[in-house]
Amino acid sequence: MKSNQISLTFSSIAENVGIARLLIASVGGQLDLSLNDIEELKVAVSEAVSNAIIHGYQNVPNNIVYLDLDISTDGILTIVVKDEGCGISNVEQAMQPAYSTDPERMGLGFVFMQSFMDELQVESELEVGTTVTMKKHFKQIPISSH
Amino acid sequence: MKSNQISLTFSSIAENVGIARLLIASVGGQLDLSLNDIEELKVAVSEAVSNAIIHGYQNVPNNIVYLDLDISTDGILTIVVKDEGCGISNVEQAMQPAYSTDPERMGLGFVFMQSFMDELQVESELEVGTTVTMKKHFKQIPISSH
Amino acid sequence: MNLEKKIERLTLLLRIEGELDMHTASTLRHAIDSEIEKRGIRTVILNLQDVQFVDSSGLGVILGRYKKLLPLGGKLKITNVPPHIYKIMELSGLPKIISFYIDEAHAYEEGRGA
Amino acid sequence: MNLEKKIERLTLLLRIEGELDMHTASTLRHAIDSEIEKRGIRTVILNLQDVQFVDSSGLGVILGRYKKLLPLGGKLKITNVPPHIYKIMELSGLPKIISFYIDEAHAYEEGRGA
Ligand SMILES: Nc1ncnc2c1ncn2[C@@H]1O[C@H](COP(=O)(O)OP(=O)(O)O)[C@@H](O)[C@H]1O
Ligand SMILES: Nc1ncnc2c1ncn2[C@@H]1O[C@H](COP(=O)(O)OP(=O)(O)O)[C@@H](O)[C@H]1O
Repeated sequence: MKSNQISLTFSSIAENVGIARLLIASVGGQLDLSLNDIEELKVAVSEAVSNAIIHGYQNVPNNIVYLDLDISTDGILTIVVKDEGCGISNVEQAMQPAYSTDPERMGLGFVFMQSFMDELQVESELEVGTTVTMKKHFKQIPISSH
Repeated sequence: MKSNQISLTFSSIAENVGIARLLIASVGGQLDLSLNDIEELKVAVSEAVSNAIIHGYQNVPNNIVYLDLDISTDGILTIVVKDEGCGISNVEQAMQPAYSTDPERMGLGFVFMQSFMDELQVESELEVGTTVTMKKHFKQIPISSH
Repeated sequence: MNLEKKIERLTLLLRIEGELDMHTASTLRHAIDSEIEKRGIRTVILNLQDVQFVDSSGLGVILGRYKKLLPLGGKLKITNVPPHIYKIMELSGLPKIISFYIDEAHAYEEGRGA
Repeated sequence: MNLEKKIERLTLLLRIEGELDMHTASTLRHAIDSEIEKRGIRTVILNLQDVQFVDSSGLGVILGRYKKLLPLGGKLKITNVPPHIYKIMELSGLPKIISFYIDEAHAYEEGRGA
Protein backbone atom coordinates (compact mmCIF):
# COMPACT_ATOMS: atom_id res chain seq x y z
CA MET A 1 0.00 0.00 0.00
CA LYS A 2 1.21 3.52 -0.80
CA SER A 3 2.15 5.94 1.93
CA ASN A 4 0.81 9.47 2.23
CA GLN A 5 3.26 12.08 1.02
CA ILE A 6 3.03 15.78 1.73
CA SER A 7 5.59 18.40 0.77
CA LEU A 8 5.67 22.04 1.71
CA THR A 9 8.14 24.34 -0.01
CA PHE A 10 8.30 27.96 1.02
CA SER A 11 10.24 31.19 0.88
CA SER A 12 12.92 31.50 3.54
CA ILE A 13 11.12 34.03 5.71
CA ALA A 14 10.41 33.83 9.42
CA GLU A 15 6.62 34.04 8.99
CA ASN A 16 6.65 30.65 7.28
CA VAL A 17 8.09 28.74 10.23
CA GLY A 18 4.67 28.86 11.87
CA ILE A 19 3.09 27.39 8.75
CA ALA A 20 5.57 24.51 8.79
CA ARG A 21 4.61 23.82 12.43
CA LEU A 22 0.92 23.98 11.59
CA LEU A 23 1.41 21.36 8.90
CA ILE A 24 3.24 18.93 11.15
CA ALA A 25 0.71 19.46 13.94
CA SER A 26 -2.12 18.67 11.55
CA VAL A 27 -0.41 15.52 10.28
CA GLY A 28 0.36 14.48 13.85
CA GLY A 29 -3.30 14.92 14.68
CA GLN A 30 -4.31 12.65 11.82
CA LEU A 31 -1.91 9.99 13.10
CA ASP A 32 -3.63 10.15 16.48
CA LEU A 33 -0.39 11.12 18.23
CA SER A 34 -0.64 12.43 21.79
CA LEU A 35 -0.67 16.19 22.35
CA ASN A 36 2.76 15.82 23.88
CA ASP A 37 4.14 14.02 20.83
CA ILE A 38 2.64 16.67 18.55
CA GLU A 39 4.22 19.40 20.67
CA GLU A 40 7.59 17.69 20.31
CA LEU A 41 7.22 17.28 16.54
CA LYS A 42 6.44 20.99 16.31
CA VAL A 43 9.62 21.89 18.19
CA ALA A 44 11.78 19.54 16.07
CA VAL A 45 10.37 20.94 12.79
CA SER A 46 10.64 24.49 14.07
CA GLU A 47 14.32 23.98 14.88
CA ALA A 48 15.19 22.40 11.53
CA VAL A 49 13.30 25.03 9.51
CA SER A 50 14.70 27.91 11.59
CA ASN A 51 18.22 26.56 11.02
CA ALA A 52 17.64 26.43 7.26
CA ILE A 53 16.53 30.08 7.23
CA ILE A 54 18.96 31.50 9.81
CA HIS A 55 22.10 29.46 9.15
CA GLY A 56 21.59 27.87 5.73
CA TYR A 57 20.32 31.01 3.99
CA GLN A 58 21.71 33.51 6.50
CA ASN A 59 18.31 35.21 6.71
CA VAL A 60 18.24 36.13 3.02
CA PRO A 61 14.55 35.90 2.15
CA ASN A 62 14.34 34.87 -1.50
CA ASN A 63 15.44 31.27 -1.06
CA ILE A 64 13.39 28.10 -0.77
CA VAL A 65 13.06 25.73 2.18
CA TYR A 66 11.81 22.19 1.54
CA LEU A 67 9.80 20.21 4.07
CA ASP A 68 8.89 16.68 2.97
CA LEU A 69 6.68 14.40 5.02
CA ASP A 70 6.18 10.72 4.41
CA ILE A 71 3.62 8.83 6.46
CA SER A 72 4.26 5.18 5.74
CA THR A 73 1.65 2.53 6.37
CA ASP A 74 4.12 0.63 8.54
CA GLY A 75 4.03 3.34 11.18
CA ILE A 76 6.96 5.64 10.44
CA LEU A 77 6.65 9.37 9.96
CA THR A 78 9.68 10.68 8.08
CA ILE A 79 10.36 14.42 8.07
CA VAL A 80 12.98 15.85 5.73
CA VAL A 81 13.99 19.51 5.98
CA LYS A 82 16.26 20.65 3.19
CA ASP A 83 17.96 23.88 2.21
CA GLU A 84 20.28 24.77 -0.64
CA GLY A 85 22.26 27.12 1.53
CA CYS A 86 25.81 27.50 2.75
CA GLY A 87 26.15 24.03 4.27
CA ILE A 88 27.93 22.92 7.47
CA SER A 89 31.69 22.38 7.44
CA ASN A 90 31.76 20.03 10.45
CA VAL A 91 28.46 18.31 11.11
CA GLU A 92 29.66 16.40 14.16
CA GLN A 93 30.79 19.60 15.84
CA ALA A 94 27.60 21.43 14.83
CA MET A 95 25.51 18.78 16.54
CA GLN A 96 27.30 19.13 19.90
CA PRO A 97 25.05 20.54 22.63
CA ALA A 98 25.55 24.28 23.13
CA TYR A 99 27.63 24.62 19.96
CA SER A 100 26.53 27.56 17.84
CA THR A 101 28.25 29.77 15.32
CA ASP A 102 25.92 32.59 16.42
CA PRO A 103 26.71 34.08 19.85
CA GLU A 104 23.05 35.10 20.28
CA ARG A 105 21.82 31.51 19.91
CA MET A 106 21.83 28.60 22.34
CA GLY A 107 23.14 25.78 20.18
CA LEU A 108 20.22 23.59 21.20
CA GLY A 109 18.49 23.10 17.84
CA PHE A 110 20.05 19.71 17.12
CA VAL A 111 19.69 18.72 20.79
CA PHE A 112 15.94 19.29 20.60
CA MET A 113 15.64 17.43 17.29
CA GLN A 114 17.58 14.51 18.76
CA SER A 115 15.54 14.46 21.99
CA PHE A 116 12.15 14.62 20.34
CA MET A 117 12.59 12.32 17.38
CA ASP A 118 13.37 8.62 17.20
CA GLU A 119 16.02 9.12 14.52
CA LEU A 120 18.02 12.10 13.31
CA GLN A 121 20.39 12.23 10.38
CA VAL A 122 22.16 15.30 9.02
CA GLU A 123 23.82 15.49 5.63
CA SER A 124 25.52 18.65 4.52
CA GLU A 125 27.90 19.90 1.89
CA LEU A 126 29.47 23.34 1.82
CA GLU A 127 27.91 25.65 -0.80
CA VAL A 128 25.39 22.91 -1.68
CA GLY A 129 23.13 22.75 1.34
CA THR A 130 21.89 20.75 4.28
CA THR A 131 19.38 17.93 4.58
CA VAL A 132 18.01 16.96 7.98
CA THR A 133 16.09 13.67 8.11
CA MET A 134 14.05 12.84 11.21
CA LYS A 135 11.87 9.83 11.92
CA LYS A 136 9.14 9.22 14.43
CA HIS A 137 7.40 5.90 15.01
CA PHE A 138 3.68 5.91 15.53
CA LYS A 139 1.00 3.33 16.24
CA GLN A 140 -0.48 2.28 12.93
CA ILE A 141 -4.08 3.24 12.44
CA PRO A 142 -6.20 1.45 9.89
CA ILE A 143 -6.34 3.43 6.65
CA SER A 144 -9.92 4.47 5.99
CA SER A 145 -11.26 2.73 2.91
CA HIS A 146 -14.26 4.89 2.02
CA MET B 1 10.57 43.24 -3.36
CA LYS B 2 10.03 39.47 -3.56
CA SER B 3 6.71 37.89 -2.78
CA ASN B 4 6.16 35.03 -0.36
CA GLN B 5 5.73 31.69 -2.09
CA ILE B 6 4.36 28.57 -0.49
CA SER B 7 3.67 25.29 -2.24
CA LEU B 8 1.99 22.22 -0.87
CA THR B 9 2.08 19.00 -2.87
CA PHE B 10 0.30 15.96 -1.54
CA SER B 11 -1.02 12.50 -2.30
CA SER B 12 -4.51 12.48 -3.81
CA ILE B 13 -6.33 11.24 -0.73
CA ALA B 14 -9.34 12.78 0.97
CA GLU B 15 -7.57 13.28 4.31
CA ASN B 16 -5.28 15.85 2.69
CA VAL B 17 -8.06 18.23 1.67
CA GLY B 18 -8.25 19.40 5.29
CA ILE B 19 -4.52 20.11 5.29
CA ALA B 20 -4.88 22.24 2.16
CA ARG B 21 -7.61 24.25 3.91
CA LEU B 22 -5.49 24.64 7.01
CA LEU B 23 -2.68 26.08 4.92
CA ILE B 24 -4.87 28.63 3.17
CA ALA B 25 -6.52 29.59 6.46
CA SER B 26 -3.13 30.18 8.02
CA VAL B 27 -1.94 32.28 5.09
CA GLY B 28 -5.22 34.22 5.15
CA GLY B 29 -4.65 34.89 8.84
CA GLN B 30 -1.20 36.29 8.14
CA LEU B 31 -2.68 38.62 5.51
CA ASP B 32 -5.10 39.93 8.14
CA LEU B 33 -8.11 38.90 6.07
CA SER B 34 -11.49 38.87 7.80
CA LEU B 35 -12.82 35.60 9.19
CA ASN B 36 -15.43 35.67 6.46
CA ASP B 37 -12.81 36.06 3.72
CA ILE B 38 -10.78 33.22 5.22
CA GLU B 39 -13.88 31.04 5.32
CA GLU B 40 -14.47 31.75 1.64
CA LEU B 41 -10.86 31.02 0.71
CA LYS B 42 -11.17 27.69 2.52
CA VAL B 43 -14.26 26.77 0.52
CA ALA B 44 -12.66 27.77 -2.80
CA VAL B 45 -9.50 25.75 -2.09
CA SER B 46 -11.54 22.82 -0.80
CA GLU B 47 -13.55 22.75 -4.05
CA ALA B 48 -10.53 22.93 -6.33
CA VAL B 49 -8.58 20.29 -4.41
CA SER B 50 -11.61 17.99 -4.12
CA ASN B 51 -12.13 18.27 -7.88
CA ALA B 52 -8.51 17.32 -8.53
CA ILE B 53 -8.88 14.18 -6.39
CA ILE B 54 -12.43 13.17 -7.35
CA HIS B 55 -12.58 14.14 -11.01
CA GLY B 56 -8.96 14.62 -12.09
CA TYR B 57 -7.63 11.45 -10.47
CA GLN B 58 -10.98 9.63 -10.16
CA ASN B 59 -10.23 8.90 -6.50
CA VAL B 60 -7.10 6.89 -7.27
CA PRO B 61 -4.85 7.63 -4.27
CA ASN B 62 -1.27 7.47 -5.52
CA ASN B 63 -1.30 10.67 -7.52
CA ILE B 64 -0.07 14.13 -6.62
CA VAL B 65 -2.06 17.34 -6.18
CA TYR B 66 -0.23 20.68 -6.38
CA LEU B 67 -1.29 23.75 -4.44
CA ASP B 68 0.83 26.83 -5.08
CA LEU B 69 0.33 30.09 -3.20
CA ASP B 70 1.87 33.39 -4.13
CA ILE B 71 1.43 36.35 -1.81
CA SER B 72 2.62 39.33 -3.77
CA THR B 73 3.66 42.54 -2.11
CA ASP B 74 1.18 44.44 -4.27
CA GLY B 75 -1.76 42.82 -2.52
CA ILE B 76 -2.71 39.83 -4.64
CA LEU B 77 -2.98 36.30 -3.30
CA THR B 78 -2.73 33.82 -6.17
CA ILE B 79 -3.82 30.24 -5.59
CA VAL B 80 -3.02 27.59 -8.19
CA VAL B 81 -4.45 24.08 -7.86
CA LYS B 82 -3.06 21.63 -10.38
CA ASP B 83 -3.54 17.97 -11.15
CA GLU B 84 -2.05 15.73 -13.82
CA GLY B 85 -5.29 13.82 -14.20
CA CYS B 86 -7.81 13.11 -16.92
CA GLY B 87 -8.53 16.72 -17.86
CA ILE B 88 -11.83 18.37 -18.84
CA SER B 89 -13.14 18.03 -22.39
CA ASN B 90 -15.35 21.13 -22.30
CA VAL B 91 -14.28 23.66 -19.68
CA GLU B 92 -17.07 26.13 -20.45
CA GLN B 93 -19.71 23.47 -19.94
CA ALA B 94 -17.99 22.16 -16.79
CA MET B 95 -18.14 25.62 -15.25
CA GLN B 96 -21.92 25.96 -15.73
CA PRO B 97 -23.83 26.04 -12.43
CA ALA B 98 -25.30 22.64 -11.53
CA TYR B 99 -23.33 20.87 -14.26
CA SER B 100 -21.66 17.71 -12.98
CA THR B 101 -20.53 14.47 -14.58
CA ASP B 102 -21.25 12.75 -11.25
CA PRO B 103 -24.97 12.30 -10.44
CA GLU B 104 -24.17 12.29 -6.71
CA ARG B 105 -22.59 15.74 -6.86
CA MET B 106 -24.12 19.21 -7.06
CA GLY B 107 -22.07 20.85 -9.80
CA LEU B 108 -21.37 23.83 -7.54
CA GLY B 109 -17.60 23.59 -7.17
CA PHE B 110 -16.80 26.14 -9.86
CA VAL B 111 -19.74 28.30 -8.75
CA PHE B 112 -18.27 28.55 -5.25
CA MET B 113 -14.76 29.26 -6.58
CA GLN B 114 -16.18 31.99 -8.80
CA SER B 115 -18.29 33.52 -6.02
CA PHE B 116 -15.56 33.58 -3.43
CA MET B 117 -12.55 34.66 -5.45
CA ASP B 118 -11.88 37.86 -7.39
CA GLU B 119 -10.57 35.95 -10.41
CA LEU B 120 -10.91 32.38 -11.63
CA GLN B 121 -9.21 30.79 -14.60
CA VAL B 122 -9.36 27.14 -15.61
CA GLU B 123 -6.98 25.52 -18.07
CA SER B 124 -7.33 21.88 -18.93
CA GLU B 125 -6.15 19.36 -21.46
CA LEU B 126 -7.45 15.81 -21.79
CA GLU B 127 -5.02 13.20 -20.44
CA VAL B 128 -2.68 15.99 -19.32
CA GLY B 129 -4.47 17.60 -16.43
CA THR B 130 -6.20 20.66 -15.07
CA THR B 131 -4.88 23.91 -13.61
CA VAL B 132 -7.20 26.20 -11.66
CA THR B 133 -5.86 29.69 -10.96
CA MET B 134 -7.67 31.88 -8.46
CA LYS B 135 -6.84 35.37 -7.26
CA LYS B 136 -7.89 37.35 -4.22
CA HIS B 137 -7.02 40.95 -3.56
CA PHE B 138 -6.09 41.92 -0.04
CA LYS B 139 -5.11 45.09 1.75
CA GLN B 140 -1.37 45.31 1.73
CA ILE B 141 0.24 45.06 5.12
CA PRO B 142 3.73 46.36 5.70
CA ILE B 143 6.27 43.55 5.47
CA SER B 144 8.02 43.21 8.81
CA SER B 145 11.67 44.06 8.51
CA HIS B 146 13.17 42.46 11.61
CA MET C 1 -16.05 14.86 12.03
CA ASN C 2 -17.91 13.33 14.94
CA LEU C 3 -21.50 12.06 14.84
CA GLU C 4 -23.82 11.82 17.82
CA LYS C 5 -26.78 9.62 16.97
CA LYS C 6 -30.24 9.39 18.57
CA ILE C 7 -33.02 7.18 17.30
CA GLU C 8 -36.64 7.57 18.44
CA ARG C 9 -39.21 5.47 16.60
CA LEU C 10 -38.69 6.23 12.88
CA THR C 11 -36.72 9.41 13.45
CA LEU C 12 -32.93 9.63 13.31
CA LEU C 13 -31.28 12.64 14.90
CA LEU C 14 -27.64 13.28 14.02
CA ARG C 15 -25.58 15.94 15.76
CA ILE C 16 -22.66 16.65 13.47
CA GLU C 17 -19.44 18.10 14.79
CA GLY C 18 -16.45 19.19 12.73
CA GLU C 19 -15.76 19.63 9.04
CA LEU C 20 -18.10 18.38 6.35
CA ASP C 21 -16.04 17.87 3.19
CA MET C 22 -15.39 15.12 0.63
CA HIS C 23 -13.55 13.12 3.29
CA THR C 24 -16.25 13.14 5.95
CA ALA C 25 -19.23 13.35 3.60
CA SER C 26 -19.01 9.66 2.77
CA THR C 27 -19.03 8.76 6.48
CA LEU C 28 -22.17 10.85 6.92
CA ARG C 29 -23.83 9.33 3.85
CA HIS C 30 -23.15 5.83 5.12
CA ALA C 31 -24.38 6.65 8.65
CA ILE C 32 -27.72 7.90 7.31
CA ASP C 33 -28.26 5.36 4.53
CA SER C 34 -27.59 2.39 6.78
CA GLU C 35 -30.23 3.58 9.26
CA ILE C 36 -32.75 4.15 6.48
CA GLU C 37 -32.13 0.64 5.18
CA LYS C 38 -31.76 -1.27 8.47
CA ARG C 39 -34.40 0.42 10.60
CA GLY C 40 -36.75 1.97 8.09
CA ILE C 41 -35.96 5.47 9.36
CA ARG C 42 -38.25 8.02 7.65
CA THR C 43 -37.33 11.32 9.31
CA VAL C 44 -33.73 12.47 9.49
CA ILE C 45 -32.88 15.53 11.58
CA LEU C 46 -29.40 16.99 11.14
CA ASN C 47 -28.23 19.31 13.90
CA LEU C 48 -25.44 21.42 12.38
CA GLN C 49 -24.69 23.50 15.49
CA ASP C 50 -21.07 22.30 15.72
CA VAL C 51 -20.27 22.10 12.02
CA GLN C 52 -17.20 24.24 11.43
CA PHE C 53 -16.90 23.90 7.69
CA VAL C 54 -18.98 22.80 4.75
CA ASP C 55 -18.31 22.74 1.02
CA SER C 56 -20.23 21.45 -2.00
CA SER C 57 -19.27 17.84 -1.19
CA GLY C 58 -20.89 18.18 2.22
CA LEU C 59 -23.97 19.92 0.81
CA GLY C 60 -24.22 17.25 -1.88
CA VAL C 61 -24.54 14.49 0.69
CA ILE C 62 -27.27 16.40 2.52
CA LEU C 63 -29.19 16.98 -0.71
CA GLY C 64 -28.63 13.36 -1.68
CA ARG C 65 -30.23 12.13 1.58
CA TYR C 66 -33.19 14.45 0.97
CA LYS C 67 -33.63 12.93 -2.48
CA LYS C 68 -33.34 9.42 -1.11
CA LEU C 69 -36.01 10.00 1.55
CA LEU C 70 -38.49 11.76 -0.74
CA PRO C 71 -39.77 8.69 -2.69
CA LEU C 72 -39.96 6.78 0.63
CA GLY C 73 -42.35 9.41 1.99
CA GLY C 74 -39.63 10.54 4.36
CA LYS C 75 -38.28 13.92 5.43
CA LEU C 76 -34.95 15.59 5.99
CA LYS C 77 -34.78 18.47 8.45
CA ILE C 78 -31.92 20.74 9.40
CA THR C 79 -31.55 22.55 12.72
CA ASN C 80 -29.20 24.95 14.50
CA VAL C 81 -27.29 26.19 11.45
CA PRO C 82 -24.44 28.57 12.32
CA PRO C 83 -24.55 31.80 10.26
CA HIS C 84 -21.34 31.18 8.28
CA ILE C 85 -22.55 27.70 7.32
CA TYR C 86 -25.95 29.09 6.33
CA LYS C 87 -24.29 31.55 3.94
CA ILE C 88 -22.72 28.71 1.97
CA MET C 89 -26.00 26.77 2.00
CA GLU C 90 -27.89 29.77 0.72
CA LEU C 91 -25.57 30.10 -2.25
CA SER C 92 -26.33 26.48 -3.11
CA GLY C 93 -30.10 26.98 -3.02
CA LEU C 94 -30.51 24.25 -0.40
CA PRO C 95 -32.79 26.31 1.89
CA LYS C 96 -35.33 26.50 -0.96
CA ILE C 97 -35.67 22.73 -0.92
CA ILE C 98 -34.94 21.54 2.61
CA SER C 99 -36.74 22.66 5.80
CA PHE C 100 -34.69 24.52 8.38
CA TYR C 101 -35.61 24.70 12.07
CA ILE C 102 -34.25 26.83 14.85
CA ASP C 103 -33.64 23.87 17.15
CA GLU C 104 -34.27 20.14 17.55
CA ALA C 105 -37.53 20.65 19.47
CA HIS C 106 -39.10 22.56 16.59
CA ALA C 107 -37.95 19.95 14.09
CA TYR C 108 -39.48 17.11 16.14
CA GLU C 109 -42.69 19.03 16.75
CA GLU C 110 -43.62 19.70 13.15
CA GLY C 111 -43.57 15.97 12.42
CA ARG C 112 -45.84 15.06 15.31
CA GLY C 113 -48.57 17.48 14.37
CA ALA C 114 -48.78 16.27 10.79
CA MET D 1 2.56 36.93 19.45
CA ASN D 2 1.00 39.67 21.53
CA LEU D 3 2.72 41.59 24.29
CA GLU D 4 0.99 43.28 27.20
CA LYS D 5 3.35 45.69 28.90
CA LYS D 6 3.29 47.16 32.43
CA ILE D 7 5.98 49.41 33.83
CA GLU D 8 6.24 50.21 37.53
CA ARG D 9 9.31 52.11 38.65
CA LEU D 10 12.29 50.14 37.29
CA THR D 11 10.34 46.95 36.72
CA LEU D 12 8.97 45.88 33.34
CA LEU D 13 6.25 43.23 33.28
CA LEU D 14 5.52 41.56 29.96
CA ARG D 15 2.59 39.21 29.51
CA ILE D 16 3.40 37.18 26.40
CA GLU D 17 0.66 35.56 24.38
CA GLY D 18 1.14 33.21 21.42
CA GLU D 19 4.09 31.49 19.82
CA LEU D 20 7.68 32.32 20.71
CA ASP D 21 9.84 31.32 17.74
CA MET D 22 12.48 32.91 15.49
CA HIS D 23 9.83 35.18 14.01
CA THR D 24 8.46 36.62 17.24
CA ALA D 25 11.67 36.32 19.27
CA SER D 26 13.13 39.41 17.65
CA THR D 27 10.02 41.43 18.51
CA LEU D 28 10.35 40.34 22.13
CA ARG D 29 14.06 41.13 22.19
CA HIS D 30 13.44 44.58 20.84
CA ALA D 31 10.56 45.24 23.28
CA ILE D 32 12.74 44.39 26.28
CA ASP D 33 16.01 45.96 25.12
CA SER D 34 14.41 49.28 24.24
CA GLU D 35 12.90 49.56 27.75
CA ILE D 36 16.23 48.70 29.35
CA GLU D 37 17.94 51.38 27.29
CA LYS D 38 15.26 54.08 27.34
CA ARG D 39 13.98 53.80 30.88
CA GLY D 40 16.80 52.09 32.74
CA ILE D 41 14.60 49.11 33.53
CA ARG D 42 16.42 46.73 35.89
CA THR D 43 13.88 44.01 36.63
CA VAL D 44 12.09 42.20 33.81
CA ILE D 45 9.21 39.87 34.66
CA LEU D 46 7.96 37.61 31.86
CA ASN D 47 4.52 36.09 32.40
CA LEU D 48 4.38 33.05 30.09
CA GLN D 49 0.85 31.94 31.02
CA ASP D 50 -0.47 32.34 27.48
CA VAL D 51 2.59 31.17 25.55
CA GLN D 52 1.48 28.33 23.30
CA PHE D 53 4.80 27.38 21.80
CA VAL D 54 8.48 27.93 22.43
CA ASP D 55 11.59 26.63 20.69
CA SER D 56 15.31 27.30 21.08
CA SER D 57 15.01 30.68 19.30
CA GLY D 58 12.49 31.80 21.91
CA LEU D 59 14.55 30.43 24.80
CA GLY D 60 17.64 32.09 23.35
CA VAL D 61 16.05 35.52 23.54
CA ILE D 62 15.02 34.94 27.15
CA LEU D 63 18.53 33.80 28.10
CA GLY D 64 19.98 36.71 26.13
CA ARG D 65 17.95 39.24 28.16
CA TYR D 66 19.10 37.57 31.39
CA LYS D 67 22.70 37.95 30.26
CA LYS D 68 22.12 41.56 29.29
CA LEU D 69 20.62 42.46 32.69
CA LEU D 70 23.25 40.65 34.78
CA PRO D 71 26.15 43.14 34.37
CA LEU D 72 23.66 46.01 34.94
CA GLY D 73 22.78 44.53 38.33
CA GLY D 74 19.34 43.66 36.96
CA LYS D 75 17.15 40.58 37.14
CA LEU D 76 15.00 38.48 34.83
CA LYS D 77 12.10 36.58 36.35
CA ILE D 78 9.67 34.16 34.79
CA THR D 79 6.15 33.47 36.05
CA ASN D 80 3.13 31.29 35.24
CA VAL D 81 4.88 28.77 33.00
CA PRO D 82 2.47 26.20 31.47
CA PRO D 83 3.68 22.60 31.99
CA HIS D 84 4.36 21.84 28.30
CA ILE D 85 6.46 25.00 27.98
CA TYR D 86 8.31 24.16 31.19
CA LYS D 87 9.31 20.77 29.75
CA ILE D 88 11.11 22.42 26.83
CA MET D 89 12.73 24.94 29.17
CA GLU D 90 13.96 22.18 31.45
CA LEU D 91 15.66 20.42 28.56
CA SER D 92 17.53 23.66 27.84
CA GLY D 93 18.77 24.04 31.38
CA LEU D 94 17.17 27.49 31.69
CA PRO D 95 15.52 26.81 35.09
CA LYS D 96 18.99 26.29 36.58
CA ILE D 97 19.92 29.85 35.68
CA ILE D 98 16.74 31.92 35.73
CA SER D 99 14.31 32.28 38.66
CA PHE D 100 10.79 30.95 38.17
CA TYR D 101 7.78 32.16 40.18
CA ILE D 102 4.31 30.78 40.47
CA ASP D 103 2.65 34.12 39.66
CA GLU D 104 3.34 37.81 39.18
CA ALA D 105 2.75 38.68 42.84
CA HIS D 106 5.51 36.34 43.99
CA ALA D 107 7.88 37.70 41.36
CA TYR D 108 7.26 41.31 42.44
CA GLU D 109 7.51 40.44 46.12
CA GLU D 110 10.93 38.91 46.04
CA GLY D 111 12.41 42.08 44.64
CA ARG D 112 10.81 44.34 47.28
CA GLY D 113 12.20 42.37 50.20
CA ALA D 114 15.76 42.36 48.93
N1 LIG E 1 20.77 24.29 7.82
C1 LIG E 1 21.99 24.71 8.25
N2 LIG E 1 22.83 25.32 7.39
C2 LIG E 1 24.03 25.74 7.82
N3 LIG E 1 24.49 25.61 9.09
C3 LIG E 1 23.69 25.02 9.99
C4 LIG E 1 22.40 24.54 9.62
N4 LIG E 1 21.82 23.99 10.72
C5 LIG E 1 22.73 24.11 11.71
N5 LIG E 1 23.85 24.73 11.29
C6 LIG E 1 25.06 25.01 12.09
O1 LIG E 1 25.04 24.21 13.25
C7 LIG E 1 25.11 24.99 14.42
C8 LIG E 1 24.32 24.35 15.55
O2 LIG E 1 22.94 24.32 15.23
P1 LIG E 1 21.87 24.23 16.38
O3 LIG E 1 22.18 23.07 17.29
O4 LIG E 1 20.52 24.20 15.76
O5 LIG E 1 22.05 25.54 17.25
P2 LIG E 1 21.75 27.09 16.91
O6 LIG E 1 20.73 27.18 15.82
O7 LIG E 1 21.26 27.63 18.20
O8 LIG E 1 23.05 27.70 16.49
C9 LIG E 1 24.60 26.35 14.00
O9 LIG E 1 25.07 27.38 14.83
C10 LIG E 1 25.12 26.45 12.56
O10 LIG E 1 26.46 26.87 12.54
N1 LIG F 1 -9.73 18.78 -11.85
C1 LIG F 1 -10.68 18.27 -12.68
N2 LIG F 1 -10.38 17.25 -13.52
C2 LIG F 1 -11.31 16.72 -14.34
N3 LIG F 1 -12.58 17.15 -14.40
C3 LIG F 1 -12.96 18.16 -13.59
C4 LIG F 1 -12.04 18.77 -12.70
N4 LIG F 1 -12.68 19.75 -12.03
C5 LIG F 1 -13.93 19.76 -12.49
N5 LIG F 1 -14.12 18.81 -13.44
C6 LIG F 1 -15.36 18.54 -14.19
O1 LIG F 1 -16.20 19.67 -14.08
C7 LIG F 1 -17.46 19.29 -13.52
C8 LIG F 1 -18.03 20.42 -12.70
O2 LIG F 1 -17.22 20.65 -11.58
P1 LIG F 1 -17.82 21.34 -10.27
O3 LIG F 1 -18.49 22.62 -10.65
O4 LIG F 1 -16.74 21.45 -9.26
O5 LIG F 1 -18.95 20.35 -9.77
P2 LIG F 1 -18.88 18.89 -9.11
O6 LIG F 1 -17.55 18.70 -8.49
O7 LIG F 1 -19.97 18.91 -8.11
O8 LIG F 1 -19.14 17.91 -10.19
C9 LIG F 1 -17.19 18.02 -12.76
O9 LIG F 1 -18.34 17.24 -12.62
C10 LIG F 1 -16.13 17.35 -13.63
O10 LIG F 1 -16.71 16.68 -14.71
